Amino acid sequence: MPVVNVLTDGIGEVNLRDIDVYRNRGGYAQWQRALTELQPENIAQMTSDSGLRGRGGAGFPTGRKWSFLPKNGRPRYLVCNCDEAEPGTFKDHMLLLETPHQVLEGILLGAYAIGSHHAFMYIRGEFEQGYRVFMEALAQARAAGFVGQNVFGTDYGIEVTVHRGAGAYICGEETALLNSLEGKRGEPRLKPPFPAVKGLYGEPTVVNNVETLATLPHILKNGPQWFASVGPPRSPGFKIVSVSGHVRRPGNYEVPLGTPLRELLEIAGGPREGRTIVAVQPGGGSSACLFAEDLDLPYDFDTMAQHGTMLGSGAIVFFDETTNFVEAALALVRFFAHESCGQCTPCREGGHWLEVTLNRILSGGGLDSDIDLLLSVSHQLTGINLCPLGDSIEPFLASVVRRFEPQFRGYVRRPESILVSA
Amino acid sequence: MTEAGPPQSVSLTIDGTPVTVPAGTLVVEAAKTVDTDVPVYCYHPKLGPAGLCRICLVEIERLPKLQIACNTPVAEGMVVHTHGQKVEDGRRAVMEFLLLNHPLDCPICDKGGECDLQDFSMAYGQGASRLADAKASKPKALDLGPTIVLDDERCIVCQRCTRFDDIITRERSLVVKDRGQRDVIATASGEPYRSNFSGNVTELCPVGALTSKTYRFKSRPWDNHRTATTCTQCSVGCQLFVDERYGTIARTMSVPSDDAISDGWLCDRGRYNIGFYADARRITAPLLRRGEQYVQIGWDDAVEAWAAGLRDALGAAGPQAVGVLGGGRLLNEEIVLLVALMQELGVTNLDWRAGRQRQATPGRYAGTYAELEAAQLILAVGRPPSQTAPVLDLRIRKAVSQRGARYVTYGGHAAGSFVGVTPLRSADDVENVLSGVERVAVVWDGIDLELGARLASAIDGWVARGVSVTTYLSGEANNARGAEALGMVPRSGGLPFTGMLDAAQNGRLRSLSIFGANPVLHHPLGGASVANALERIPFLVVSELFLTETAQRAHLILPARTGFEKAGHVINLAGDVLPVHQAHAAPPGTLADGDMLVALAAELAAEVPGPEDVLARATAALPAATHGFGDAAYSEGVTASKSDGMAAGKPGGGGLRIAVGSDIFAGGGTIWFDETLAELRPDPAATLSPATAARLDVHIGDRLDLLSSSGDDSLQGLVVRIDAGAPDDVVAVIDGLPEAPANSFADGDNVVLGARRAADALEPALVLP
Amino acid sequence: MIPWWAIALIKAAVILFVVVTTFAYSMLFERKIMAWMQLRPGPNRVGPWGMMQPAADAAKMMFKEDLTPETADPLIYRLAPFISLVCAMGTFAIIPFSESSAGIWGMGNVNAGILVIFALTSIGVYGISLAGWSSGSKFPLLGSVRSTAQMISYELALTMSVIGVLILAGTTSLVGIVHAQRGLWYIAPQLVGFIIFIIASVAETNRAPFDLVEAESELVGGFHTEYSGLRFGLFFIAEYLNMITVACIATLLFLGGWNPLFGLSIVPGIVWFIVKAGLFIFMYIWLRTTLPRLRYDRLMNFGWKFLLPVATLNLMVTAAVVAVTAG
Amino acid sequence: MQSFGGAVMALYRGFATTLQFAFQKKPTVQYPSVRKQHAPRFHGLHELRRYADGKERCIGCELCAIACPANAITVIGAENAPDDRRSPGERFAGRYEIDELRCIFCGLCEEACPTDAIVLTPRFEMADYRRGSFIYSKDRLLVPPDAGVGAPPDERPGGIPADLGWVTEQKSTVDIARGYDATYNGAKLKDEHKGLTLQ
Repeated sequence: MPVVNVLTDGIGEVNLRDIDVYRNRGGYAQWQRALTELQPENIAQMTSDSGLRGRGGAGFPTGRKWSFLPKNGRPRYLVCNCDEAEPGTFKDHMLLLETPHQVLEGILLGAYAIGSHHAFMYIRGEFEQGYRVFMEALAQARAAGFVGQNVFGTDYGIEVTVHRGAGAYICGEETALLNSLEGKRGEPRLKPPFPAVKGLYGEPTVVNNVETLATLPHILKNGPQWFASVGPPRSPGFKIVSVSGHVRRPGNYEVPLGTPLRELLEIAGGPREGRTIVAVQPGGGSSACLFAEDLDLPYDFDTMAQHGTMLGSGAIVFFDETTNFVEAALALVRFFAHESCGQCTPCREGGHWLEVTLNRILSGGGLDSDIDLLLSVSHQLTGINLCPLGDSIEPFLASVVRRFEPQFRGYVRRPESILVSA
Repeated sequence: MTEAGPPQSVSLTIDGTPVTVPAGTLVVEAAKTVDTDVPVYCYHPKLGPAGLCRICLVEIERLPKLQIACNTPVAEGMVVHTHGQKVEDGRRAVMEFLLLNHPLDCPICDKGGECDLQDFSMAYGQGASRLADAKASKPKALDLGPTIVLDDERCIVCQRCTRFDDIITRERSLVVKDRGQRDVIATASGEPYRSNFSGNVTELCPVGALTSKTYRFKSRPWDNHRTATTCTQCSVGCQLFVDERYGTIARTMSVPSDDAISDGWLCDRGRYNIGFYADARRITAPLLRRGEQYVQIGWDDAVEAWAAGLRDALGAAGPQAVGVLGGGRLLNEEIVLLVALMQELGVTNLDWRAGRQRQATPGRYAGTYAELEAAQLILAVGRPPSQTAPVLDLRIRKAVSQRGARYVTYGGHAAGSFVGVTPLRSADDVENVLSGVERVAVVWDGIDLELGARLASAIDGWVARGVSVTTYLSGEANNARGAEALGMVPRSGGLPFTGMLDAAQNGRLRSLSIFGANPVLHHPLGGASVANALERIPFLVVSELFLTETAQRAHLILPARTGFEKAGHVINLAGDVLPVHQAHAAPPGTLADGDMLVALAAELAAEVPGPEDVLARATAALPAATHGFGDAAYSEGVTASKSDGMAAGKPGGGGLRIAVGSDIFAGGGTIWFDETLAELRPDPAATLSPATAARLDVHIGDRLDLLSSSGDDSLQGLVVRIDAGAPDDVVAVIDGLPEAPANSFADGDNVVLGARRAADALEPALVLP
Repeated sequence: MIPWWAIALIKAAVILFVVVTTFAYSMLFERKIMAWMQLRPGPNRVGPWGMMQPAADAAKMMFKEDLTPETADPLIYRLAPFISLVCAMGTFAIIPFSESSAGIWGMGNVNAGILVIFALTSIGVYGISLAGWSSGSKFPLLGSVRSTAQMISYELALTMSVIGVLILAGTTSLVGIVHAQRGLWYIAPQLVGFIIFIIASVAETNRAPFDLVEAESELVGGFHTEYSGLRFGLFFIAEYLNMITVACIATLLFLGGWNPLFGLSIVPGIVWFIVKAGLFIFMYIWLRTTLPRLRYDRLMNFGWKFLLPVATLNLMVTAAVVAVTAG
Repeated sequence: MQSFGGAVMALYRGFATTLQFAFQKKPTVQYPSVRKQHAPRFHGLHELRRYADGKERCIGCELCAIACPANAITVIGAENAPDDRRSPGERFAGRYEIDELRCIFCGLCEEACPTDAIVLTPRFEMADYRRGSFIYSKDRLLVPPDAGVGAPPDERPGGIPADLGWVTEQKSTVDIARGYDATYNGAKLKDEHKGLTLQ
């Protein structure tokens, strides 16, 4: 069994919310070591060497992301993105609830690495309990002197501000998150300028995922080579995958990257009795489906990308043959249409259009032309949006429409096309 | 754009044409230099890119995806294609999405005919919709505020309106509410959208979602006859288009290319105060007083009576017994004629100062609008430019919000600018904020000459220190600077208007001709005493549009023409000579003041300059000024304001001092006789700071009376408003309201509270938010 | 005993009545014929077949306003229509309509009748010339100048063509000429003269295609541009009377006057006369509907360079033949 | 110069032609005692139509006015009052006037109209003694309230107008070849030999 316990070490066994428990297991040691022994550049270098790629969805190498910050002496900020809202993903919430100190230590290390004295923790509005847990943890760390001025007697000071979102999926997008942090409407910003150049309050900013930051203490502790040696060379390390769907034991499992999907299915207990898996969505709601023949692919960033999908946030949803993919498609499209901020045209109008079309198909009003319409509309709204939300609709929809077209055709009752030739 | 480095140029290729533009230029702007068409909705040169509509997609070689031209800066060697299959496909897709839920009601849409969406859908639209379901249903004909109606179905969420309200006016009341397909333009507070610049959003709106109430369904763009002219409502001199149809002014529009003066914006007064010319109360025939009544007479008789009255006065008591007051409504040409005719008659009692403003020429440091925008520190003294010169205030807001300038005020008035303002209370404070500043712009209201004189000497000191200072004078009358420059001032021993009133009181003034001025409502001596003096004049002639408070005292009323109905020139507060063009036909029976004067000169057999001569004098460049603010030459012996006195120290015994401010919709005249503005006209109000209100125990909506400390004058029925930005112990009232004329009060006067009525005691309809 | 002058007056009244009626119906006749040739029914609303149209037109003419231009010479302007009309009417005093009218009633039996007619028509041109000149505006003046030139040009050819007949008949009395045609109408020996007479007479009466005096498309209305109401009506009457006069003369000189055709002497001579003159008028109308107006220079060329030489030649040949046969 | 014989022949042909015409049947119709039948799409006097529910079809869009090559049409729009809705849109024609003296009866207004509101009837007898009476305003152009045809576009509750695209779609269903039924004041005109009379 390739399940490992790095980030998840101790979860379910001890109360990691207690700072003492966490410290006794080696917690905050790396923080202390970083401040007392290491320069920020060392940590950045170690992160680069480890090959850590962002765990939030895009998989961008964290070290490189940090390197984009301009060296202009302006204040810079680290923002921890805990607005986990991708359908099928529930790993950050678990980390927040179970190991808040590990997350906090990651934030502190990240902030130190980029030379920031102010870190922000953006917690999704629905994570009420997670927010309380984290605030408690922060209070404990502050009391212990890990957060504040002159930490560990050095002249380094750091503040951590916790901000709660209001439940918009789009605020998981880094620029929308920054807008939300600033008290504005949670809409993605126009890029360029990128947050690394002009982010929160107009200053250079890095936004990192909870899991990414929580990995930092382990890289420091075990060295970058330890991390880099796990998994494929270009996607090294461990990943918490959130397995759900038609499996017997859905849940978060921490595995090395590169584990085949079929093995992940087995870890989650395999398909239900007498059923077979026909499709799998490997990277959250925004990713295209893989199908039964792809189950032996190794689960890593590059392989997924090569097969037209993505690893994303590590949320794997298995579908067996009982799935109604029309309803599944509607569920996801409705989600994206509902969560569209409404700023840019293709996402706002296209999502709504797909939603009403799928609704009509499901309610028996489908037209022969609707199948093509779904593919055409979803394709033409992709690639021309301000932020990735609009581009997230097509992958799943198009992949299941193409693969399970008979299911969609089965709903079409009225064959005639209403298209009027122009 | 803070570092003004050497402008580097970048060479790129657009549609095969090599182009060289300054570095940092956006592709959409660079594309304008070649003959190509990049459609835009959300992008606006003054608002910058937003990247929302996605219609401006272009293909840039070596980039996999289509890029939006509005947010892509040019780069060296970039190869851009604004046409081609990929681009057309992308735009067609965006167009389909834009039109998906957009109603096809172009035939009844006010934007139809000048609508970007309509135009581009001809180019990129598909002709038929693939949407098989009903279009989304959204609110229509939503009343957004007193001036604007929203049709949300037509909205394409380009957010130009909200960004205008954010970036340009800084008022930030318009926002997008809800999200996704359900989003709707609304005010953040839920209150009606009130702004002095609200009309601009209808022009910015690329579709017909935001429309002006005054123009709704009045006309179609192709019906309008457009005249470019200069706005004559205030002294900024914004260029504007007047759209006329069937003899009525359908609307006014800003001139987008007018970067030098209006920056492409108009205030709501300039835009919406267009109903007065057709008001039923307009005077359209000369009126001669017969006892208590007026009789309509013809122009021949009117000119004859006028000439006879002047001759009688000249014959009986000489030129000293004749006076002329030429208000700001006059054009340069008319002023030239008036001055020349009076010179011919030997009359020296000339003046333009019918109100509080004493001076109109900013003097030797006079600056341009561009210099104001470039200032690091802007100092407003007296009444705030936001009410006296609204579009000028937009430049102040721009300088503060976009160029990092600092805005300070001196005096007891709230700035009303929606940008960070530092109110200063003493001359020392002013000197303190000046440290380290290189470029200063000073805006003065021209009222308190003594304050102006001290300001002038301070400015001289700053200039001596090497500070670059530009000065501006934003007053009440629109062509005051023209009047002053062209000699509409007391000549060689002649009396200023206040002196004329004095002479009238003593029976020494036999004849007074008033052109386009209403001193009864505006002169700081107070309505009662001005009216009293005017009534003692044996022969009072008033050229007016309406039967104003002053005209009601006249023996002969001459029906004049509005600024839309005559042609000539004006000089704005920055000293630009601007043309005024006739935009529509005047009602029969009226005459432009200039034509009246020509007729009068002919009747009097007096020699006046010919048309070429008049034009040459009216358009001549302004002579270089040598004086500064508060020059003694402008003194009239009237103290119209003690704003400086109010700025420092504590009020006297009553504990309350008055600040007489202005409002862009106050001032009587064209506003008072324009029913389309009924909802925009301010009520007589008393604005207090929260602390003062608490001390006096008055509440929002209460009505109260104010008495002058002598008890002679009063202002009655003022609605109490509370403004956190107002200074303590000051009650701010609005000048120029015919219901409660405040012209007998001066800034800084001590006042006491008279009777007060609680809000509850009033009819609910009278209580305003 | 009825005094001679009363008889003369009665005769004049009868003739005038007949002439004016003839004018009226020849006008209706023209309108009808022209309409038919233009595929129209013509006037048919006033009375049966439009028979009352002339009366309606007359009433209209009488009640229309009579305008005199400011620049006109008032006396001559007013006088001119009368000159035209009187001359046109005067000719009817000399025209014998039949044996009886010439004999019993003593009408038209004047021994030098043809000369009187030419004299009267020549005076008639003064009416047109003076009308044009006195109107005081450019188009009428041009019309009158044209009229004068045209009259002089074609009068010559006209007279020449008539002299041939006079030589043959040996008399200038119209009754005599008719009597001389009892055997052979002069149209046979004088065919060339007849054709010249037709052409020249059309020009003399200013009718299409020689109506350059009026020429609506160039001169608005020529000499009568400024005339209106009854005065215009007088010109109108004069023009038609001239046409009838010419038709009568042609009948008398070339078509044997009231002499019957095919020996049908049962039919009264006056009927023959009217039929022949009517045919001639029809020819006039036919000409008008068929031929376009000539250019002025061509009109003059034709008159001087073709018509006059041919007429002279015709005269000389006739004279020679008469001299030879008589000798 | 043509030959003499040619000239005579030319004269003969000319005179023969005119003479021949004199005896042909005349095509003239004895109007008004005899009336000829119009072509089905004859362009005569205009009328403004209504929907079956009595609402005016005209939405005051002025497209007819801009389409008019003779500038004969004047339209000034106005906004429907909530309690007095004249047309199915927000807008209706506050003033609608056609100067029939200027009109050249080309029918472009009819084609430009997005709602089939303005149509040209075969009526052409408009003679009058006063010029002013040729300016037809809404009181004379509108058919009687009970003479409307066609179902109006849907209106949402509260009088919010429906999408006018629906109406435009209907427009394309009109049979261009057959054209409109000839009507006068909303009543259908029937074809008779002596002109079109009311059915």
